[in-house]
Amino acid sequence: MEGIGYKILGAVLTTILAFVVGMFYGGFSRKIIARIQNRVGPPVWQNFLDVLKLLFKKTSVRYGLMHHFAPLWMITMSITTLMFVPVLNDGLFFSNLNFSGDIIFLLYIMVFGSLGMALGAGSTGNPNSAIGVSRGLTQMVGFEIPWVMALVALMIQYKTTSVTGLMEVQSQSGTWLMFSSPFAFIAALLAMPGMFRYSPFDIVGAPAELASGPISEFGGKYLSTMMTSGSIFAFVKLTLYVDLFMGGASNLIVLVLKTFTLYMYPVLWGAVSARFRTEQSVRYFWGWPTFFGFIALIYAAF
Amino acid sequence: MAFFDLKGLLSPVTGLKQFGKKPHTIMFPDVAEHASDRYRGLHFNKLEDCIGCGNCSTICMNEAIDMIQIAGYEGKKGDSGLRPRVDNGRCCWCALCVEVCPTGSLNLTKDYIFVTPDANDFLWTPGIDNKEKGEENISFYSDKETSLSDYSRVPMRELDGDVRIQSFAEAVLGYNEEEARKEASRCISCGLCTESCPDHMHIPEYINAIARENDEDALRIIYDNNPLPEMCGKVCTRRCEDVCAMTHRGDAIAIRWLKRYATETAKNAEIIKEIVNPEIKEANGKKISIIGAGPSGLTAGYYLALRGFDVTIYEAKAKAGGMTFYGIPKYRLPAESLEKQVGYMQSIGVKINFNTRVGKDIDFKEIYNNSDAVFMGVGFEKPWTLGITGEDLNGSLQAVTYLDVINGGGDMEIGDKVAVIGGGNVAIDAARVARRKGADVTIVYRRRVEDMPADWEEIEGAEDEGVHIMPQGIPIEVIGDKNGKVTGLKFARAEMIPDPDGGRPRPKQIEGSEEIMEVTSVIGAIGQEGDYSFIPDDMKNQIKIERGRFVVDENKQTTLPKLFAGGDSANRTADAISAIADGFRAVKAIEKMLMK
Amino acid sequence: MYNDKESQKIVDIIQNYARKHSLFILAYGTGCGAIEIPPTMTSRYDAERFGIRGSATPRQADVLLITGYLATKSLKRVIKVYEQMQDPKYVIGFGSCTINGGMYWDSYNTINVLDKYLPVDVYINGCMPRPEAVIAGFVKLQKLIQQGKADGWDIYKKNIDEYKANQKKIITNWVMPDFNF
Amino acid sequence: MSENKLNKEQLLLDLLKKKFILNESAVRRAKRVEVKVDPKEIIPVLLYAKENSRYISFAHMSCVDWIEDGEFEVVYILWNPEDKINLFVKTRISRDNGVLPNIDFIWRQANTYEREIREMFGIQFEGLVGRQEFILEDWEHMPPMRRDFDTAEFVKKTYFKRPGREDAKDVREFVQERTDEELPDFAKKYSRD
Amino acid sequence: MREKTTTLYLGPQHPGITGNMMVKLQVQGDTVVKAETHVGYLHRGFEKLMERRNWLQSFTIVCRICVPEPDPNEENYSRAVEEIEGREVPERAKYIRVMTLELARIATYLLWYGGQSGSAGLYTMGQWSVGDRNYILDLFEDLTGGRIYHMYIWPGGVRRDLPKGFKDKALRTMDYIEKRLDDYDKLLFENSIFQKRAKGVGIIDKKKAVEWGVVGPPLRGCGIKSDVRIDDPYEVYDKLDFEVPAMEGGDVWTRALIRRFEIRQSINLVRQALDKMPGGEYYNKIPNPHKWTIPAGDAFVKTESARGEFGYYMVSDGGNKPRRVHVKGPAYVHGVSLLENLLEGENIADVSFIMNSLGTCPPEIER
Repeated sequence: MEGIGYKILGAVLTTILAFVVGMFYGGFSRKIIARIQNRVGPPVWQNFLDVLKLLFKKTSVRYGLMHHFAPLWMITMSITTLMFVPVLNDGLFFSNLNFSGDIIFLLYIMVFGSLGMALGAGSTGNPNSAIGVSRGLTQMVGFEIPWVMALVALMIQYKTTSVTGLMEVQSQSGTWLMFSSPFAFIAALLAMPGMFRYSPFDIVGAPAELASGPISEFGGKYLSTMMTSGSIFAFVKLTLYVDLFMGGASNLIVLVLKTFTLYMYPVLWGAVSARFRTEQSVRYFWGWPTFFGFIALIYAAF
Repeated sequence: MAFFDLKGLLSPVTGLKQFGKKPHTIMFPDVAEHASDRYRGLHFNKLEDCIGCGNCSTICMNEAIDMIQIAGYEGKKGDSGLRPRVDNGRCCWCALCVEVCPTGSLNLTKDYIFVTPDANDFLWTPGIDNKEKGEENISFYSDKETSLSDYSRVPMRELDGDVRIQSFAEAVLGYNEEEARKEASRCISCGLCTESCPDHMHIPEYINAIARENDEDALRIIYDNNPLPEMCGKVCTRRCEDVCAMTHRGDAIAIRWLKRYATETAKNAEIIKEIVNPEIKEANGKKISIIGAGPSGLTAGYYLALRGFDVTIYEAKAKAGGMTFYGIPKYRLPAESLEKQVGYMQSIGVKINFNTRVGKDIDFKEIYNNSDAVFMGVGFEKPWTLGITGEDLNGSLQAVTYLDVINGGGDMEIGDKVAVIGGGNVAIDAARVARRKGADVTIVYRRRVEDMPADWEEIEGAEDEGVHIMPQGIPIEVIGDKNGKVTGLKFARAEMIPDPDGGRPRPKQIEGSEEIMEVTSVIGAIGQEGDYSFIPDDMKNQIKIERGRFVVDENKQTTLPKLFAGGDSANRTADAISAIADGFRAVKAIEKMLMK
Repeated sequence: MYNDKESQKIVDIIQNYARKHSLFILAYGTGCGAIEIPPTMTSRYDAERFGIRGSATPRQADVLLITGYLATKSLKRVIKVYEQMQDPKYVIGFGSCTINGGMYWDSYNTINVLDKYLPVDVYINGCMPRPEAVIAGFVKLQKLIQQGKADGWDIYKKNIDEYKANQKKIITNWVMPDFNF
Repeated sequence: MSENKLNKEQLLLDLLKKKFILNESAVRRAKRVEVKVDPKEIIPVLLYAKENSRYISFAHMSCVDWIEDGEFEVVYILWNPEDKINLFVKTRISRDNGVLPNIDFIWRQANTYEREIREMFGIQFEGLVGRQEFILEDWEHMPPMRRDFDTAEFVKKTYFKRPGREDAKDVREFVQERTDEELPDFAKKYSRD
Repeated sequence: MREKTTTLYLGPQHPGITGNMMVKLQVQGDTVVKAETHVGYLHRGFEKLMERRNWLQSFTIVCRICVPEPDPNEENYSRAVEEIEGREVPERAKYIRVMTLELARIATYLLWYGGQSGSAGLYTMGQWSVGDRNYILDLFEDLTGGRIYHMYIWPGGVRRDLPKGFKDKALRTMDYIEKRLDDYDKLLFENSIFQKRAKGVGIIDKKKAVEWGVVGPPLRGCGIKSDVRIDDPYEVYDKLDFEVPAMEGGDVWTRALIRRFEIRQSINLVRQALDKMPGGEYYNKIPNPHKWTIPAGDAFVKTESARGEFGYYMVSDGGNKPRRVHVKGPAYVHGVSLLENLLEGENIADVSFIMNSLGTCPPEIER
């Protein structure tokens, strides 16, 4: 009994942590981009205010069940994903629900949120959303390939299919996987901006073409939920990268340092690069990242 | 495309170094708003300088500026008393209103933040609603140089001084068409001048007509309330020009010369009649008598005739025009000009009995009893004397008498050295006439030159012609020889003492400064008064006369209901245009009285 | 939960605080004023300091900027966009044109008085209002939101008949639904 | 000196004169030649100018409403980038039922101009394709650029005006009231507006 | 096999549209098969309004025709009036006008940097360049009293003389902008992704350019050396030293390169104009605006704006109001039929990219 209560408390705390950290990361990134753009930028807690405000907004649009369901789906998927990603190396509190084989599960579930969004967006009937969804799915196919290849390479190399397994490998050997299997890391790293949908891979919701793309018709609570889910998911992705390639984190400070450093990479690259068209981004992902994925696979196999 | 474009990947990344730079963001509203020294922000109006001409309101294509009445600004001559109110729901900050403001009272300031949830707040009055810090914030203004108003008058061509004194030819040549159009186009048509014109002529309209190249309409507008416009165009005292909006920064519009231009386009009485083509009402059988064919009498006669009255004017002299004929020298107002205008009046049915002196040739009572109304425009004929010793000497004469003789075609011996005493237009006229007769003329005036009541143009003209002006000279005695002929003028120098009541400074004789000027004639020109001996005594009792003038109400009606009076003998301003105004007003009153 | 006034007040304060500091403006340049929006949003004036950011679709936007005159053809779209926005929503009128017609007061194709067709919360005067004035307008709007006075959206609903009558006077060919909320 | 300078211009004019019936023609100033032709001559003149005289650039096309004459004047302005000369081809058609030939097969962008002129003046172009509505929407009144369309009157009828400005005074009238000046009616057109 | 066609309305409320207009797209997948431009959302009837306003009042309204770059309108209006009336302009005023026009060109190009890169998703560029554009606007404010609507160039000259210290400030600003342009180059022009986006997109070939009447940078981007400043020099452009770039290519990238060259050239021209500016009068005063009439006649004047040739056809009937002022902006030829033609077969992602590169600005299409 106590164990389960402990777990539930841990899960709640993890979610809150992910939410807060994710939100602050968003705020910091806005601030940093603002500085690069020669301006002051919003306060770092701006994202909280945005979410809070959107929560208070009234909603008067109805597009049917999927429209309601999509944001909920997304946040559920984000939290679920979070549950399977160990936040700290060996903290009981934040290890949550991981099991052997969870990498494969994660690969699967991480796409799931996007699918939910796709369904929701499709139900709104807005052509912008529809085009955005099709772009998003195309692009996903793009970055999933090197990403999956990188993970498969890891799994083959270290003969484990669980995140904790890989973390153990790192803590035992004392080297981070980014050094011990560099090609997989490079492939995953090159695919990462696509996952975050920052420039140059922001064609999905490119305002200059598609208004906001899939989320065009989502406002108020929906958008608020989506933003919450987005920041949790960002935290999840960063933590996963840290877990997989950077040896995880033994405490929260190290975690924040590592994830934030990692986070700066898509943010900064996004600040100074233009946007790829869909086919260009797919071509990009199937170029160098996939090449490194192959190398990683070969490296792992032999 | 390069296989791997490293430069293309890394070059943009150098942009990240901007992170280390301080943002150039202006932290408004933590720091105050910025505006340049020439910024076109909200309006500010210096209410005291504003004359309410409404030019800003007119130039505004958005109709953003209303002229409204504001408590505390009642309006006076040359100030309508209205002030601009801006509707910022219309304003486009083009600042044309500033560029055309003739006084420079309207400006734009550096303030530009005007945010409110209530749209009705945008109706506001500059100078009142931003009284506190409006003036120090003025940023966009228009000075004389940048202003779109044209402040310099088209110069009037004149004969040179030494040519002028050869003859009595008209000294001022008048505008030609091009000059007139140019001058007329300076006018901003505010119409403030009409208020100070005693006759309230339609000045902006006729100037506009001239500017639009329609001289006939201009003449028609002028004849609407002035039947002697050519005379006015030449010799009017033109108070309109004193209050012209342009005077605040430059020369007034030459309203007088423009009127002159418009009237001179009609060469003779027939043409005037053809152009003006007035509507003459059917005869109504009422009989009006007018005493004196001066400006007021002629005006009354003309407009009464147009209104269908049977009008007879009794004139003591041989020519019509009164003082304007006999008092004003011919180089200012040629006889033909007046004859043309009088001829036109006669052609529409005004009867003038010349050489008929009321009281002598015809009895006043007879006229009074036979008429439905009588208008007296008898003027001031009797000159004031200087009141100094030696005035009765041979060679000491009065300017009015002198001018009367000369204008009547006669001549008078004045010798070759003349002193004219006085500083009014009559004095200058007499001096310039004497100059034309070959005399060396000196004007002796008690006060300074700038105190002279005469027109500055006249004074300048006199100086050009070689008339000497001796200001601050008080005549003491006319000195004669044993034959009773004038040989000199004894006068003293004066110093100016400020008036304790705030009036203009008064001259005070300096003891022991007496001098004697050798002259052959002394012409006094210090004023005239009326001669009402033609009125029988029993009637005179019923007519109220104060300080030598008939007392009249605003309808120019004397204390006798049937008797009206105007001109010099009824108003204190004593100039031609006031006389015309009196005549015009009397006409309206007579019509009202008789045509009930 | 607790339906007493005190807790409602606290909710209101939090709610208004969040609304005040997070204003998503709809990227819709309806008139010349749109030219001063980029400088306002970019580095020199940086409106994002106030939590103001652009939003691409009306569904997510809080503030509709009517940046100047509205041609009748635009009016139709603006009304549609306004009605697509979610409550609470605010309208800021830019420049003289929205107040009383501005310099296009006699144009056959522009409306003159905006608040006959849409409720306006704040007017910013200028032609065009410069970025400082725009920011001042936003600050004013924030103040109104905090005081709970920026209730144009509510007024619009209450007086919907009047607004619709005015709108239909201009838009003769009314092909959209009367209102969609 | 200017005689020599206008050589090219005169040359063009002579060429056109030889070839077509010109109602009126002149070299207005340097770089500017003007010809007036009948509507039916428009296409031949323009084609000739484009094909034979290298007036390859279509600079502008405009329409002026001469309501006094009951006519529209349509101006085609061509530009020769080699000689640097503007050729104005003007033609006049009746205001009531004037029809002009469509020239967008000569210059493609003329299509835009013609659509605008069709909408704003109500001139029909033979064979012009493109949506009837170009700028206006649901316009049921007279084409607005015609001189007899009174936009101020239309605005008064259609749109609102913010109240509160009724107390405005006209300076001239205000002073007139104060002085009892009576302005005759015929003079009022000279009052400032 | 025919793919399903979707109708996509780009605008009028759309962040990617330059200004307030609408492009109705028929798309198959991401490809545009048919485009139709709808304008009129900004129609104010300027030309009608000018018939109701006198010659001076009309001057204040013309700058509103093109919001990003109002000065060529003022220049055109003034020059048309001067041509009909025969009014002389003082030499100094001509130099000031040229300087103003070139400053406006710089400001417009800086805005274009923002628009072009913004439509390619590179927002930092826009933040920089639009932010830096304010320094040019500050100059305008010092010079004219207005940031956006200057209402400065008017018939007979310019409205005010240069303020004290303007020359120094202008030169300092020019130095600053020039330095910043190097940063822009690194971020935008050397950016491989931007190059990938821009190259081979929205191609106009030489023949098409002539046939459709393309003007300005897009025309020069097709390899045709054409610039009103050289072809039909106005003001004092014939006394200044500059060259017209022309590059083969005709795609978005070439147009961008042309603009990149021209903004530097404009900086140079501003320096030249400031340097060579003579003293003396700056304004040949017009008469009282209420009574200002202009003899009957007509004129067609052209000015090279940042986006191409701006033409004014003006007719006077001898009265105090213009009979007709017909404005033709560069977007008039670019933004309607050419755009429709150009968008066919392009990717949706490139629609606003191409619009920006053509400099489409709806207010001057419908006015």
